[in-house]
Amino acid sequence: RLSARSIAILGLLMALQLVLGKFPVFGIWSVRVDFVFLATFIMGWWFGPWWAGLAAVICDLVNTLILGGSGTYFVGFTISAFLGGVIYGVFFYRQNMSWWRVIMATLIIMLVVNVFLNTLWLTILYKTPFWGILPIRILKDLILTPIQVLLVYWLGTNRNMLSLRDRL
Amino acid sequence: MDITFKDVGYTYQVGTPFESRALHEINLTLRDHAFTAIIGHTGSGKSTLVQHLNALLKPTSGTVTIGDRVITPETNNKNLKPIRQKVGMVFQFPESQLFEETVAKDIAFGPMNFGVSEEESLKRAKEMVQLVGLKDAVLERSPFDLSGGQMRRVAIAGVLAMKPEVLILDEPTAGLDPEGRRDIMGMVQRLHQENQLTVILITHLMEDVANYADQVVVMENGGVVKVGTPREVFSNVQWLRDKQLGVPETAAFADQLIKKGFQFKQMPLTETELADELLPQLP
Amino acid sequence: LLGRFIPGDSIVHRLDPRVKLLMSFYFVGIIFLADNWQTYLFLFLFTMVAILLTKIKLGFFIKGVRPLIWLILFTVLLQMLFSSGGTVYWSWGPIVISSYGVVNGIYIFMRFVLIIFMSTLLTLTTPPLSLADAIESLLKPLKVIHFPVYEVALMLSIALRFVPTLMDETEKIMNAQRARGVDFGEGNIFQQMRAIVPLLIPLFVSSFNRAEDLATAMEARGYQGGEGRSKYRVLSWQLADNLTILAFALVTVVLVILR
Amino acid sequence: MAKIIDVTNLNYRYPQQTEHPALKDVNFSVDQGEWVAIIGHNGSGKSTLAKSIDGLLPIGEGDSGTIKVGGITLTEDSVWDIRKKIGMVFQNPDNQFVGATVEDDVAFGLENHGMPREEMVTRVHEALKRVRMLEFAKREPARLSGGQKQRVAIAGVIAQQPDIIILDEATSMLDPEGRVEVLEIVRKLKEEENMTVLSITHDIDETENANRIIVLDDGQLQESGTPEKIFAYGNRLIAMGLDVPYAERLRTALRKRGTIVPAQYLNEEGMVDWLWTSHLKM
Repeated sequence: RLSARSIAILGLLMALQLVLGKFPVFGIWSVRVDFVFLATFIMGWWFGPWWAGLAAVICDLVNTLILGGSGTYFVGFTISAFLGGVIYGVFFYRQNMSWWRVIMATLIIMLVVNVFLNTLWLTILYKTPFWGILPIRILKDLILTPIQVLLVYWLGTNRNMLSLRDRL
Repeated sequence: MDITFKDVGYTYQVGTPFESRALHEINLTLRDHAFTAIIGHTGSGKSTLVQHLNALLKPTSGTVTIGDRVITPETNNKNLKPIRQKVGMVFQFPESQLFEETVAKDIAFGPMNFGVSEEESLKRAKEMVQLVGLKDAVLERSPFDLSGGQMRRVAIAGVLAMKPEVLILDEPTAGLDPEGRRDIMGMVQRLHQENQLTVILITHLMEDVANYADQVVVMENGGVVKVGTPREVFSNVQWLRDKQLGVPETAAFADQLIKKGFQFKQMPLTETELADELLPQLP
Repeated sequence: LLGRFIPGDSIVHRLDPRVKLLMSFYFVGIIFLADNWQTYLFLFLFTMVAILLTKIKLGFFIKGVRPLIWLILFTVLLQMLFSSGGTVYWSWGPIVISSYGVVNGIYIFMRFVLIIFMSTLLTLTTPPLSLADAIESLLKPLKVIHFPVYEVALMLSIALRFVPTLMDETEKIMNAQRARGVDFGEGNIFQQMRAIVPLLIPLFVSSFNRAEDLATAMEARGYQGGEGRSKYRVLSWQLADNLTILAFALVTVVLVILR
Repeated sequence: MAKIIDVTNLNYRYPQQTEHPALKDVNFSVDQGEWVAIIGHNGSGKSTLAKSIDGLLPIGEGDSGTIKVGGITLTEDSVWDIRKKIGMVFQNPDNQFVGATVEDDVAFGLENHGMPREEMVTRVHEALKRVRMLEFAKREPARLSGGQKQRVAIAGVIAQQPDIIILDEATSMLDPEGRVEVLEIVRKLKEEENMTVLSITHDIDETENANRIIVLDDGQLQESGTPEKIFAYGNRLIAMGLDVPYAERLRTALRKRGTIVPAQYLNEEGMVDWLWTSHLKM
């Protein structure tokens, strides 16, 4: 069972995840970079795959159903969100931070979740041609991957973030 | 460096259903080397006003002149940075802006953003830590390991390290204990007197206004309703009460004495002034 | 403040949020049944009636399409250019514009628009909190498999409650760092990445501190887990909710007939 | 009178800071219906003391002492019963607001106790009326001022009908108006409900309402006495984490100028009267 403290921390991290989705602090070319993945990463790192996955699911629900984010609710994207949380949890919960872990986790999420699954969901939902948007997705993720790797590694080794984790 | 407001108006979220007017027809001059206090209720526009002083906000009408820079609604967002170096801003609860791994790096962050070398910035960090009354030993500690009052000082040091000419403080003592309040205000006064800093202070504490300021700006509903010396503004106790602004303790006390038949040549603002005036009226 | 809810007193506003939530899911399901112009026209009319009942201007619904407009145009274009069949109007190498392609393009467009309109209808007519309640209520059966429904619901409500607070905080920290010479969203990619460090760390630290305070306050007020808690907010299922379900059932039947 | 809070030989250390105890051998008690103010500079252990009375701190080795609330000794088993007797209001108005709206927040504590809904509805209504926040019942916290949020927190306390209310620097982040509103409500609660009040504060107005002031320094109880006795310390009050009351400041200023002033502390009214009568003698 989860303590009041863990519930509160997860709740606040979820709020932060939603807020980070609303502040696209920077973009390159036309690829918008937001920092939602960083909140998911922190939840996976601190609370493990199960809770991070669950929290990501709730955030997806809130984002599409309540905040009216992009388009409609579709269970496929919820599965994607769940997997994102789980993968970060599996790679970082009670593990030492290392470059290869960060690169592996980021690549798996990029390839499996973002490139393959999310394209598949679009195809199912809107009959968007799978092979038509795949190249665009791959291109976009090629740009994003190094940025995500750098940011995750940086956050995961930041002294202040480490001392927050120690307070858990 | 004088800062002048001419017919300044500011509206949040122009052109949306949430449009709301925060400032209107502000005409005001903040003189070089003055210590100005801005008072008014929560929501009277004080914070919006001061964000114009370092061009964090641009007026939606009128002009703000900061030294030799003129800011109009059309001013380009680029090249505003030099203004922010000259006009340092300490936000309310500034400790929430700390982020670096050590105090020294956090203080050096501001100057480095303005092109000061790392070496020079770290040297400034060392100076500033002393200036705000902390020990050298904190420099290598994480700012998050410090007490609330110490964090506040580090944050202020981070702004001072940019060597601004004007220092804006938005309720710098909020939430501190009396000793912490006294230390911070003492420090601000020293900076004003010894380092010739122009100080602009937003506060709810009328005592601080009476003790330190030489000009008071009273705001209400987004407009300036009165500008004057503390004595001019605080002399009319009834007016302050009507505006629910709070009356400095000395003025309130003197007001009670006046009703009992005491007479004062001018409205006393501190207990020492009051005591001096009372002396001849007592046996 | 949060979400896109537009207060109102229409029959749609008054429906139980659970019904609205379930039916908007269900609608995505039955749209798969549409495969000819009769079915699409029927669904279009049905959606328009639903929108009319909300008493909210159509413009708000059209705004919901905006964020997806590029995906829509791209998809529609691909459909039009690469599906062959029927009369060929124009061709150039593998690119063919055929009557089949044009019709398909229109169907895909309709599909997008209808799905977006229906989910927009949900967010426009239901306050965020009611939706949170609905999510909690619909998750309840999962308690059988020891799913932590209460905990998740509490997290959700805390998250919603703190979004505006953290938005303000983000704004405030950005301003404070701007005053210290940070330019957000300017310069090359590395400069932009560097600029977010002084924003993210304070946000995480403050969220953590807030959470600790909040947990203390929760415990001081007797929070000891989901067991034995009662609920202040209640949802009530009414006749109109049953009728809504009936209406969707009828739509399904009509669609099957029209196919 | 019955002791409603009784603390004996309390020692406490925070788990992370084992070398320095937060509380050392603290002994004190509060009577039913009494208002006790605890003062001390930041880091003196005031908040630790308040939280330990409500069982909100993790207990480790070397922590010792007994805390009795309403005759019940605080243990791991009794902590939830004790928390029912105590309502706490904390410093940061934002961080203790659990509910998504005002009424939800007031109901939060009641929900925790599994109270039937009908009863909750009446209690929430009554509590909001007491703090004059009824018209804000459906509001979200983001649209409230700090003072209003603290009033909602007090409504949450009232709804639970505890015997004791603990204010843990509850007014320190408020503007003057908010502070006045909050104090007014607490004062009424004490008068009308005979509620016991324990307030941790730096605020002179808050201590003026107290029957007794306790001074903590470095985790130890330094002093305990009526406000009149404590206020007479003059400038030493600053080091105790309290402002000097105005009348006391004036008394000091006059004494320095050679005026013969009354030997004991006078409140403002007393000071005006004394000045006036001396003035008449001239």
